[in-house]
Amino acid sequence: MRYVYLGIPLAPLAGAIVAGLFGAFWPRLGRAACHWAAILGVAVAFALSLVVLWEQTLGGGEPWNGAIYTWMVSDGIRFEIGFLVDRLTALMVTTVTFVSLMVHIYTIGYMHDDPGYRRFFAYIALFTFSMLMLVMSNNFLQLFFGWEAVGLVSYLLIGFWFKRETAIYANLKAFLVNRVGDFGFVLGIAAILAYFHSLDYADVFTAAPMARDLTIEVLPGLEWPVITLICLLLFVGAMGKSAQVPLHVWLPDSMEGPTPISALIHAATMVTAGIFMVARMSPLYELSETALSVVLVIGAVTAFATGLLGLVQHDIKRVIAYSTLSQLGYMTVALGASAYAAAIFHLMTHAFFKALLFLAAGSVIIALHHEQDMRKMGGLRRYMPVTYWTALIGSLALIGTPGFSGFYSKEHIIEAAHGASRWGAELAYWAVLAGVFVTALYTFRMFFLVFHGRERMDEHARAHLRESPKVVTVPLVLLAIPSVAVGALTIEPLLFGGWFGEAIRVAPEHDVLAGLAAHFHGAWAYALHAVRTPPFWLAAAGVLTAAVVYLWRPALAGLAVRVARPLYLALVHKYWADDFNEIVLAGGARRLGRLLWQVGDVLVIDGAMVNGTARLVGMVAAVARHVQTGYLYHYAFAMLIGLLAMTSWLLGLMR
Amino acid sequence: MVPLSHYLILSAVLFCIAVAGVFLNRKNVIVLLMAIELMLLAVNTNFVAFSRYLGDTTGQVFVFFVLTVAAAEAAIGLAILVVLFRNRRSINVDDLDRMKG
Amino acid sequence: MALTFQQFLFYAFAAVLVGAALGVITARNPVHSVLYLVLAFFTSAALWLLMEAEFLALTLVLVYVGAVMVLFLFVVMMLDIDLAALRAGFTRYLPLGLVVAALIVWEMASVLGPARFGPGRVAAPAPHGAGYSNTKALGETLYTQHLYAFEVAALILLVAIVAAIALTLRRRPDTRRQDPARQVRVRRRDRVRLVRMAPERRPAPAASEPGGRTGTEEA
Amino acid sequence: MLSTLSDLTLMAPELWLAAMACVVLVADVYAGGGRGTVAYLLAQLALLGGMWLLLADAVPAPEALFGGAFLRDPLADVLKAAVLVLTVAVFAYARGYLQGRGLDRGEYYVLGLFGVLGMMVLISAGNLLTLYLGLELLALSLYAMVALHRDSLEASEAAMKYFVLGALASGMMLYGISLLYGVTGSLALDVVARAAAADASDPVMLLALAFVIVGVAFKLGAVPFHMWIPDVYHGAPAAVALYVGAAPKIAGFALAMRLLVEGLGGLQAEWADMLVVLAVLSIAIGNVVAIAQTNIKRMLGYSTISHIGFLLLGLIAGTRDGYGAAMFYALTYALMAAGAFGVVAIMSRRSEAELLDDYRGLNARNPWLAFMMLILMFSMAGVPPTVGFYAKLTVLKAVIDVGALWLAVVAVAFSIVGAFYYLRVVKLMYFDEPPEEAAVRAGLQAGTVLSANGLAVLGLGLLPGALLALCLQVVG
Repeated sequence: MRYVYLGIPLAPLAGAIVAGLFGAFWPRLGRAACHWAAILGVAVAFALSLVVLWEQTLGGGEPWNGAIYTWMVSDGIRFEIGFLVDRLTALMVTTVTFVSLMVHIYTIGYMHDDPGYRRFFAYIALFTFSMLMLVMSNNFLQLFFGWEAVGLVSYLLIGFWFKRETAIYANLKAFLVNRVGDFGFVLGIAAILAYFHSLDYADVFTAAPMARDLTIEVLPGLEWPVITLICLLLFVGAMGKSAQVPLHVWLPDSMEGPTPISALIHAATMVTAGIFMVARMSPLYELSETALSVVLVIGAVTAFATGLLGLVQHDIKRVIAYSTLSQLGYMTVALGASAYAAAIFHLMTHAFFKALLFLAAGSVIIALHHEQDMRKMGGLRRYMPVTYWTALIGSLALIGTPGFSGFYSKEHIIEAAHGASRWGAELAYWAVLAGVFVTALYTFRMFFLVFHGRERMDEHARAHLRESPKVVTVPLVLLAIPSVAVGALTIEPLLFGGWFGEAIRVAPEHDVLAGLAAHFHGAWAYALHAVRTPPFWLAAAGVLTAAVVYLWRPALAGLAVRVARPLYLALVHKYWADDFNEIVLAGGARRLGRLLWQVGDVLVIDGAMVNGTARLVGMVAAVARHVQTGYLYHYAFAMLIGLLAMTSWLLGLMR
Repeated sequence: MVPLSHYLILSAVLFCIAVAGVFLNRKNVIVLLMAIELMLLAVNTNFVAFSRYLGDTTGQVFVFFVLTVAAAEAAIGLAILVVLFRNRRSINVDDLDRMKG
Repeated sequence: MALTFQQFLFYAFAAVLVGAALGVITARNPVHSVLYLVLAFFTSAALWLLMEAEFLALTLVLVYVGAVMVLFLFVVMMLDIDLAALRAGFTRYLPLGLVVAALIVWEMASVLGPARFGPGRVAAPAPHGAGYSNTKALGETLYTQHLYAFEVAALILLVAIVAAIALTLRRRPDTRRQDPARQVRVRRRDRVRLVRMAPERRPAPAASEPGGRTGTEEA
Repeated sequence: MLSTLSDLTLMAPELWLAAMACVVLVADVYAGGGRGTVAYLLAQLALLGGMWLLLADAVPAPEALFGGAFLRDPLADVLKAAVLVLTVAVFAYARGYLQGRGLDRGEYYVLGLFGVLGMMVLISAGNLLTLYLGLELLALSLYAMVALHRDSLEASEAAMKYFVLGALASGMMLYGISLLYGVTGSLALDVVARAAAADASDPVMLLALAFVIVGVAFKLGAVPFHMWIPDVYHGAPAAVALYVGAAPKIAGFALAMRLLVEGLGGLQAEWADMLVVLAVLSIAIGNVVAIAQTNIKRMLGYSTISHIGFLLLGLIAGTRDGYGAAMFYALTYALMAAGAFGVVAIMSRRSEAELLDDYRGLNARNPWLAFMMLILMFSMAGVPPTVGFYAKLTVLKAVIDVGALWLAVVAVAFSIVGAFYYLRVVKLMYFDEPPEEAAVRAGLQAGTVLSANGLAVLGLGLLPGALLALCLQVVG
């Protein structure tokens, strides 16, 4: 099996190398060869991950934890490349490779006319490799490698159209914001290394309960438990990668990248790395009530606040991006409520339906020749039936319509928040509950604006409207299937069967899902029961509101804006988060930087140290080179002096 | 009977004369080559003396090989000397200063 | 205490050896240096004989003095060195050099001196019997125990040959030399061409030249 | 003692190389036709064949032949394999240069093969006699190669200096060996090792040690026995500087291992004291004086000296980790040096490109070549993620582990100074205007080998674990 595991990340890597290196250095290699290489790599990885999934579930295989290669050993700490393959990994790997495969196929159609075709395939295959390394890791070093590698590819892809000013700005922003998160993440790993002397998950998890009572003085007079500190630092990393408030600002801007990327990286996989990481670290988080409360509150704020922002966007992709933020907030809430399984479950269902929504949006965008403004759409139902129906499925799944996959996962997050007893749970419950209404509202606002109502595009665009080609629609259909079905099929084992085994550890007193299990009598019954719960009515109210405001009485929208003007302004300006960052943080940092530069760099470092040292060394070098006189007898004499010095020293004459 | 220390000190003196020859000589490269031969002679004397007083022939075998190597070294050294002389018509040690610093 | 004959020989040869060595490095004329070196080798050979290393002593004289030193002499003569330019110029640094050299000698002598290797410390070996052959003793180990080293030494000599030829052999375009291969391969028709000719009829000698030469017969 | 002929299979690589060197010699006369193609191909065949014979039956445990004169152990196998691989690369780089100089004759390859043979004898030496003979076989080949360009004033001067100093050093070392023989009564390294361990304060032993260190330090090129390096690298043709700069460093490491570690391990405390001084001086002088250089070969010479200082640090540590680190350093440094000189040789094909200014704007003339040089310069400067960084790190760690923190601090300080001149090359290549526009062509063969070389430097930096583990295993 070891080779199967190894093959999963290496196959996309091989695809990336073939598509990238050969594509760059051997132009005769056709575009088709590039995309076949990349797709083949990912397809192999998908097939192998199915094997692993089968082996881990039906095959009854044991979790596998082992090193593949020892990178270095330092002070007895082994730095390794290794895999931890259990059910959590198997599930993640399958989800990632499946969505990635769909996106690869879709890309053939979407990027068809782009000059950077080969480069694009190389990047997304490389991304798949990095993501797989991240989720399969059995140690923090490799986790960090994958973490940074997906960040790097994301950075490259956001700025894929590097001639666009906005794309460059967006990828710079993503890069900077993620650095803030990474800083915390690195500190967290460093703290782990310092306290546990190992980077191996298994070692750390085994040692963690013993370290429960260790404290560290964070500030003078302020003692914190070490575990809490570690968990919080790691969570800062997760906040950056999974775009939690206040580090969420990069994700909407990342929509500057091509749509397949938005689907793959900024919705389905990479942004969920933070969620995955916290779930993987559940043995640590379970030891810190404080950290879980922080996670819970941050998630709740993100889930509600960013959902509202989706209401005022006009760019179709940005609506979905804010929706992604909101859904990531839901997952974080689940983590904070110790319902890790629910978080992973939602991660999986979300990956399917959100990728579906993005790709459907992409399909619309292609049909309208790269027009993303919803005010210039409308009535597309007639022209694009496949896109329409798949988008509808995606939307229904997103708002949690009973029976769809999103329903099962989201419902349980709400229930878990309700059932949790830690500080902040109350707030979280109300936030996610209100979020249901908001989600339904913005989702169907988008849906109605795009597919129903008046056709607002110009004549030229209308004349060219037609359904997208097969390479686009087939992935849509293939993604629609799990968007509908995967929830009902897998909820029982995933949430209530103890399916994850040792991969996710929940302390008995925190186990809210166990409490919910008593009320669960099968997926179908659960869907029927939903009619009697508030989320169903909230969602229905959301859809209805959207229908009224955006379909039947469009004038109401203007009225609402006028009535709630302060709220509208706050939303349009995204709570002034970007302005705050720009003026206070960036501006302040720039001023501070300039001051430090003036005094520190120019005066002290450049003036005295760097230039001064350089000049000094240069002078010493100019003098010292004259020792090498070129004369043989001087050389011989130097050797003799060396010999004399050594004999004198050794014989004790100089000691 | 001559004690071992006499031979050793003799060869030490010989060795140092040879080394001094290498760095005191500033004019003639050939003398450098000869000084090196002298140095090897000193070493050989050491070996022969030790061999004799240890009652072990290995030292003499070593001398045999040192002589072989020294002959080969002399051949190559003289060949380089000839090349050098052809290039600059001089074997003055002081003139070997194109490269320095 | 009286000198034994052996001791006398040692001191005598040692004195000559040191003197010759000093001569090698101080002589102005390189030819003299070579001759001093030959002297040093001869005296060393004598000292080695004192130590009953007969084979090596003979080798030193035959191979070293006979071949290597002659090579030196040959090169010195061949190079046509301007003796005027070779004024030994080490007076300026001589004191410093001598001090350093003397220090090293002193250090070496202090370690290797009688305190460690003196008469009382190292037992004098018994002289070998009349039937002892130094050559045989060396040969026995040389071709068995040291076979590997012997082969490596052979390679070293081969390198010396290759190097010396590569560095000094010059193929002058105008050099004339024999090529035995071509000489052997030669066929008769490459050298001799037989031409069949009709006999030439000469007109009868003029009567005005009586007793004149009859060229054809004599040619 | 040799019992059966089949024991000779242990030295099959050496026998093959010796035979092939003679074949090349003869073939060049009869089939060369004045051009080196036949000799070159045969020489590469010899090296690759030797490689195959070596790896075909690598020994798991030490085995000895000829009463311990020839020693084949895993350490020897790894070092020999490295020497062979590097020499294959060196010959490939050198070919184009030699052709451009009319030096493309058999002699370069024959002498090169004999040099390799010398290194292998040295690496496999089990007693002082074979150690000395291997050293001389290597040294004599090198002297001749340096002078191979007969019409060059610099080359003949460099050869003469190298020869005189080399002979002086080997004479000093030989004197030390004679004392070792006198004290222990044997030439076998294991006997010497026992004697050294038994009485570490014997003044004769210590005197011998001082003389022996001269030989080792000279071969490696540590200050103050380094004077030959800049002049030889500068004066020798690029193809020869390339040869001298690469594999013989591995031989130098082997010499240190056999003589100091295995032979005089009992005196480790004493020789480590000496090497501390040599290492600090080497790192300091090598890095500082390199800054003042304008000739790239000479600069690389000083760079070698500083790297040797680092290598010595590993030996100074005196632990298994330290020896492993030093070996790792020697192997990877030789790889970097081969690559860097390879670039110089490729650049110098049409006319000598010795000055740093000749490398201005190389990126515009051949981006790949410039990129390879960039990797190699970064590696020499010790910039992660190249292997040079890792090599320095392991050595420094070994030193710190034995409590010599100050030594590590000094070494790091000077290597920061040294980073300047490597980065200057990068700056010249990427940010300056090229002196001429003509593209530089590497050729298929040299280009491929150089790419492999550069990428190996990068790849080993990313995944150094296996090689390091191998080094630690074989020195243990």
